[in-house]
Amino acid sequence: MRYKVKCVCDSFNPRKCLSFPLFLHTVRTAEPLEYHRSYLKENCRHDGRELSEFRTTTLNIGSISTADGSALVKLGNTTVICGIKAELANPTVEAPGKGYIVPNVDLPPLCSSRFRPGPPGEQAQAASQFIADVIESSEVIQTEDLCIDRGKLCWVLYCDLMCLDYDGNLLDACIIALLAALKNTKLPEVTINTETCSPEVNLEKRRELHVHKHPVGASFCIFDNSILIVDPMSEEESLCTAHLTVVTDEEERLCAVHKPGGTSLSGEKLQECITRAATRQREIQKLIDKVINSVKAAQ
Amino acid sequence: MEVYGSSGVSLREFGCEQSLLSRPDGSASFIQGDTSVLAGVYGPAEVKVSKEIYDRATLEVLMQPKVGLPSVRERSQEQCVRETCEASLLLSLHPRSSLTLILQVLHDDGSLLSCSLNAACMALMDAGLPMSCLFCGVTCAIDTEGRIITDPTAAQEKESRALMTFAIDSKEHRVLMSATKGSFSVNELQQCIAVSQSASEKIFQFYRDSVRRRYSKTL
Amino acid sequence: MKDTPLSNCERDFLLKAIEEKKRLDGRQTYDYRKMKITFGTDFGCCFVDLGKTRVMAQVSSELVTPKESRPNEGIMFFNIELSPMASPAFEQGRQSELSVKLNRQLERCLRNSKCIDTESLCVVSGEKVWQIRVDVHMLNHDGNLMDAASIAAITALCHFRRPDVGIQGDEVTVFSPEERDPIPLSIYHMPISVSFAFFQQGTYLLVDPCEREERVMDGLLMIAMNKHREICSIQSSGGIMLLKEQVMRCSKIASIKVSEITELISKALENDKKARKAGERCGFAESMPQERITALKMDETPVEMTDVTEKANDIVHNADAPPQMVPSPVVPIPGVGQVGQGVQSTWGLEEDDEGEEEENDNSGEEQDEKVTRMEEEKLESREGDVVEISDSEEEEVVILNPEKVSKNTGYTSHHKGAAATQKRKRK
Amino acid sequence: MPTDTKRVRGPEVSQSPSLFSCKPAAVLPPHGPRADGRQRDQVDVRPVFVRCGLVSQAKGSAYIEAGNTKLMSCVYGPRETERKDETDMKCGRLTTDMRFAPFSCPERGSWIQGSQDKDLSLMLHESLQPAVCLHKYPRSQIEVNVMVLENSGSVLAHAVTCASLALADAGIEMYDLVLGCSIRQDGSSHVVDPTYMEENSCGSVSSENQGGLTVAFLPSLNQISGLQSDGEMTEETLTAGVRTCIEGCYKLYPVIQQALAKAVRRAAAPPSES
Amino acid sequence: MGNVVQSEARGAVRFSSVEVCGNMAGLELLSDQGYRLDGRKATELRKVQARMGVFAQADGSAYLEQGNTKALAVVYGPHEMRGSRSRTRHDQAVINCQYSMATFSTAERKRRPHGDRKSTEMSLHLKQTFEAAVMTQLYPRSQIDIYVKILQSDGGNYSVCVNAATLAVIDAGIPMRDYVCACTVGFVDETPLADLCYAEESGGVSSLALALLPRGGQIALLQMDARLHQDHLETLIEAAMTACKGVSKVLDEVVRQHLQESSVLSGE
Repeated sequence: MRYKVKCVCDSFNPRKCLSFPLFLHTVRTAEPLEYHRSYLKENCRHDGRELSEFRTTTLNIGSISTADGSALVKLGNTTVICGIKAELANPTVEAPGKGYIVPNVDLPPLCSSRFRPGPPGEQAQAASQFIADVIESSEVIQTEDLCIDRGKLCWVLYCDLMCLDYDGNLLDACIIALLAALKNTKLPEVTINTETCSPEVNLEKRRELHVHKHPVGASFCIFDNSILIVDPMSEEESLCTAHLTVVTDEEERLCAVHKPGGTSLSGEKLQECITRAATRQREIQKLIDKVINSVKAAQ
Repeated sequence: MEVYGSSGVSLREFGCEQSLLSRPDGSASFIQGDTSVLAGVYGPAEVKVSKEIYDRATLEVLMQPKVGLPSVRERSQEQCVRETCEASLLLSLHPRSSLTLILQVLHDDGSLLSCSLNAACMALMDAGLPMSCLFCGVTCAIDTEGRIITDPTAAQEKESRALMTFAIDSKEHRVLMSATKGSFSVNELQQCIAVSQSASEKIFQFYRDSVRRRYSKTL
Repeated sequence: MKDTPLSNCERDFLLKAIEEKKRLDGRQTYDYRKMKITFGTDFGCCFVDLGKTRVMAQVSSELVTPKESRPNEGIMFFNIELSPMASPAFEQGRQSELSVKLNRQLERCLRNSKCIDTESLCVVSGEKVWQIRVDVHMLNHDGNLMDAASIAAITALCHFRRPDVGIQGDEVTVFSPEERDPIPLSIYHMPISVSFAFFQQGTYLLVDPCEREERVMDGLLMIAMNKHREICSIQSSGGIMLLKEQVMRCSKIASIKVSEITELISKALENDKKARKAGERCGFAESMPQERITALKMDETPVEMTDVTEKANDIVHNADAPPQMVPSPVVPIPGVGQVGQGVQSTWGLEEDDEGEEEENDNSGEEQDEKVTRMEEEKLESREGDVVEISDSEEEEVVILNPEKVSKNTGYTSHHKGAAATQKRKRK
Repeated sequence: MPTDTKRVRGPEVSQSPSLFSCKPAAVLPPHGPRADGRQRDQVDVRPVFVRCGLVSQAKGSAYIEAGNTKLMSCVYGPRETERKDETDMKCGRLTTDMRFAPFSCPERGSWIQGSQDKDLSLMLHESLQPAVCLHKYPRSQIEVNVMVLENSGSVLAHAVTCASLALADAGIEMYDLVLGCSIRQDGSSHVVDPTYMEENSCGSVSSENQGGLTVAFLPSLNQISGLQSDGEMTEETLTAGVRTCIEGCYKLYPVIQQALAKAVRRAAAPPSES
Repeated sequence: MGNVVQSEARGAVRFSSVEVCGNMAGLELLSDQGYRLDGRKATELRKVQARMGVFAQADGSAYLEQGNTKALAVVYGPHEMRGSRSRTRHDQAVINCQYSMATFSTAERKRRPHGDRKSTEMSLHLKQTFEAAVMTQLYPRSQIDIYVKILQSDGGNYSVCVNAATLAVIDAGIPMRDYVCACTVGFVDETPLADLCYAEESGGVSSLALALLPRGGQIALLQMDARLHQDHLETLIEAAMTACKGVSKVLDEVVRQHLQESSVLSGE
């Protein structure tokens, strides 16, 4: 760390500065872009990470006992909690053999000063839609599995994702939280009473949800139209010129390549991102499996 | 995967009419087969204090579905179109002002997002806003047999295994925006990008032709 | 965005012109602007151009449960959307006075006059009826939105075909257009709204005001009528005071205008029907004017595919292969795992709610559990590259167990002990 | 047709599976030890885990966990007031927002804030306001957000504690910390710091003295800043209840102090690296 | 206590019967003898009872009953502009109206007392009516608030609101060009019916609401629903104007009586 700070000093000529910490702070608030650039020039980032390095990812599952499945994910400072509640509903006429998955991402004013109270803003809405798309594209859960009685009764999985601390890279954290929470979800047993035609639920007897695929995302930022960095923090996100999120599953199939505009990217650069995303997928799947198994072992 | 049906890899007939509305500063309707989107642009104009950005113009994109109110899906498409436009527009030339782009879906018969992008670009051109490059949208579908279909219709979209929409810039033909649905392999992705790049040539040629036609009498 | 304000001299000029019985576009007092009715590809999609004012209406249908008070009637829903495209003054998603006024007037004009047979929309009484939804989008606002909207809405309703349904037992099947021909709605009559603008406290009157004229008018009178000379709704608005004679005169003008417009609509509908029957292509591609200099069309074009595969393969092969080794995650206690290294997060590893896991499992081996957990901790601290050692977790965690504070001080500052302690107590 | 267009929509209606449960819900016994092993009629609060400064983006934050009740609070500000027209020149403004995560209760809640949330926000505001030196922050506003991650009873009491801790962590000048404690009176006996089950079940048959009481207390000033009670209680019971709550707050006090001291020590410590 | 319960019960019964009447098809609204459902003649108004100055803290207030429809109107102002100053008019006062219905005013409990399309429209119409009647040019750059609440609804809500608000505006001492009187009229069997009640309104009668400045015969607002042949329009408007003039007499009496009472009280 000390060495990296030195690099910055050289480019800024610190001798003219009175006090070193004050100098750094001023540069960061007055010229945030220059501040970041000076680090990127040295192939590192202001928090000491490499360009293609993720922050520490911590996963905690089953922490909310009122939810049917839950997970808390920390990606550096970014914290996302996912709670899954299952409810019963009638399937639609168009898809009588399918259940529902309803994911929603919320960015409450609690998680950062940039979000205001009230209905979800554009970022939260876009994130909700992205998560919904990932669920559909990756087939992480097949909605057929949620059917209880064809045309009559099915499960609705309300996947409520809430950000508790916003420090960039919301989408990656959301996908991990969702996946871990789904793997943690246990649905109660339902039988249809043949006489009254009404469902009976045995809350004690629960079975696990079948998770078909393990999609994991990796988000990138493009700085100055050329430099790719992985897992951006919120400061980096607001300064960069483009965002990219690649979601892959365990078979190295792509479930989403989401780039909502920004500066252009060549196919070659995109390939680099996909490679990094594949590595990340293995890393996270291993983490989730290990944590899930640790809970099972403890029981 | 190497075999392509001749019918799949083509763009449906497409067309565009500019300046068709009197109120907006720029307007265009873009038609791809039966899919049609109307776009209107207002600005640069006064901006709300809460949305003001000190060093560039604020761009707002609104997408109006044909039936019902805009939902989360429209919001995510708005985001895609907005950030694509932001990348190509020279917004820093109009600091502290607002640009509004409204997209009205007139008919959806597949490839809606790419049609919206094309309509947006034509409307921005009609409004005479300074841009660093043009952009166009191309949608590719991969059917169950792994064949690539460009500019799919709604029926083809429904039967496809994966759907990708790319925005390509006119300068370097690189990917400005990417939105995908369904799962696909890396190779398929790269192929679709390459196809979109070559299809974008046709659309850019069309842009050039229509501008040439439009100003043929003034030149 | 605000609308451009109207300057005083512009206002005076307009009023002066009206006094002299002149209009900006050369029309006479009672003239309508040029009206054009076109249809989209879908059934129930209609565009109306009234001069430069442009409006689109789209009708859609959905099966819903009926209202309890009217179990065997279908539901009509109207929504006029003042899209910001039509005018910079319109804001999205806001219920402005204008939008309430237009929406209510359209509802009154089409729903209260019972122009559609809602009982024929019933599928299963009390359970399933058709809900007909009419969305009217304003695309360009150049005055007289109400008339354009009412014409577009009623034409779209006439043009619309709903899917056929079959009832077998208690199962309802909706047939696609390929299986069975869709059915038109049964429409009793066609109410059409005609607007009159009043100027100078009602002294002057204009039919079909354009946007400029609307800005300087004192008030508006909207009369909706059908061709049988039945008045379907009257609404005055703006703070004007009318005399009875003026109302009567307007109603007479309206009846003439309505019969003209009705004829135009019927002709447009007939033309469209003929074109569809003949199998001609209809829709936007056809409606685009070819002769205009601003329009251009291109035929279906193939896309070059020659080197696509090679290009893609090149990119994929030239990319670096991903490393096969991934770092192994650390699981300090059941239910919590960590991977990667990097900056210190403000949420330390230990702070939160791992207590639950332990409470959920009632294995009853608290003693052993505690021992294992302690071991794991030791393990953790040996793996120096993963754990942040800078902060000792013991220091960070505070626990209160009021019962045990005095007796069992050994635990008090250790969170992880809490659950175990508690459970022991329970036992 | 008012529909929520800003969220992914599910089916129009769905029901919680617990409505169809084949076994009736367990009824808590009105006598004997409580379900979690605590003592009845004694100031037996749940073990509390507290920590400050978790949220990197907030000026001050706190997390509290009492049994299964989990709450988080963040403080932003002081910053310029948004609503200029109501600006008080001399005094700052405190805004509170308390929300329940949709998965926090046994029945799934809606994203849209209900009247309960607004009610609790207001009570939280009233409990905190007397403790904050608002005159030190003229023309500015301080925002307190509380998120209930899991509701297992006594939410308001813990929200008060958590929010005051977050305010302290944010360095907002206060006269004193505010601590919250609640009891549930059930006939002649009462339970301190009730769980969700205890809050929502009615054990004894008699309708007299049934109610809940939450007290917000400034421990070093020995003053009560907020008191909220519902149900029907006699005067003596209520006074006794308030006394019990105060006692409960004092039990909490050292823990909160300790947590705060730790946070301050960490913040004040010289940076280890530079 | 028992008494209260009883009267409530009676109220409920009455409401439900009204509901039934409304839904009955082909109900005879006008008997052969020329009597209506509630025994009135075709041109007869319902009984109007009114009181002015019912609230002490408001600048003007009035309570008005027209048959079973009961409304309360309160006026504040003219005062300085509140809220957004951009609406200020430099040459006249701005009138701000809010119409609401008590949740208990209808047979089915009302969920939203105000804010839906219908009540927003009603507020707009009230605003428009009073903009025409109040001499707003006397109070430039100021605002007049008129709040009207329907306590019990039995047809003719708009008319009752206008009449109540007129009294409240007069009570506030704000100059008007004339009384604004409103009345709802219907058309059955070639006969115009004055002052419709709920059963008649919902029974499929084409109804017309009209607000009149009686002295000059000027129409401040005209609104009509349902189908009516053009030839009958004149008769109907004529009937409405007559009815409005009838209302204006009642209102005039109320105002005079109120003045007398208050002058007695103040000892003049």
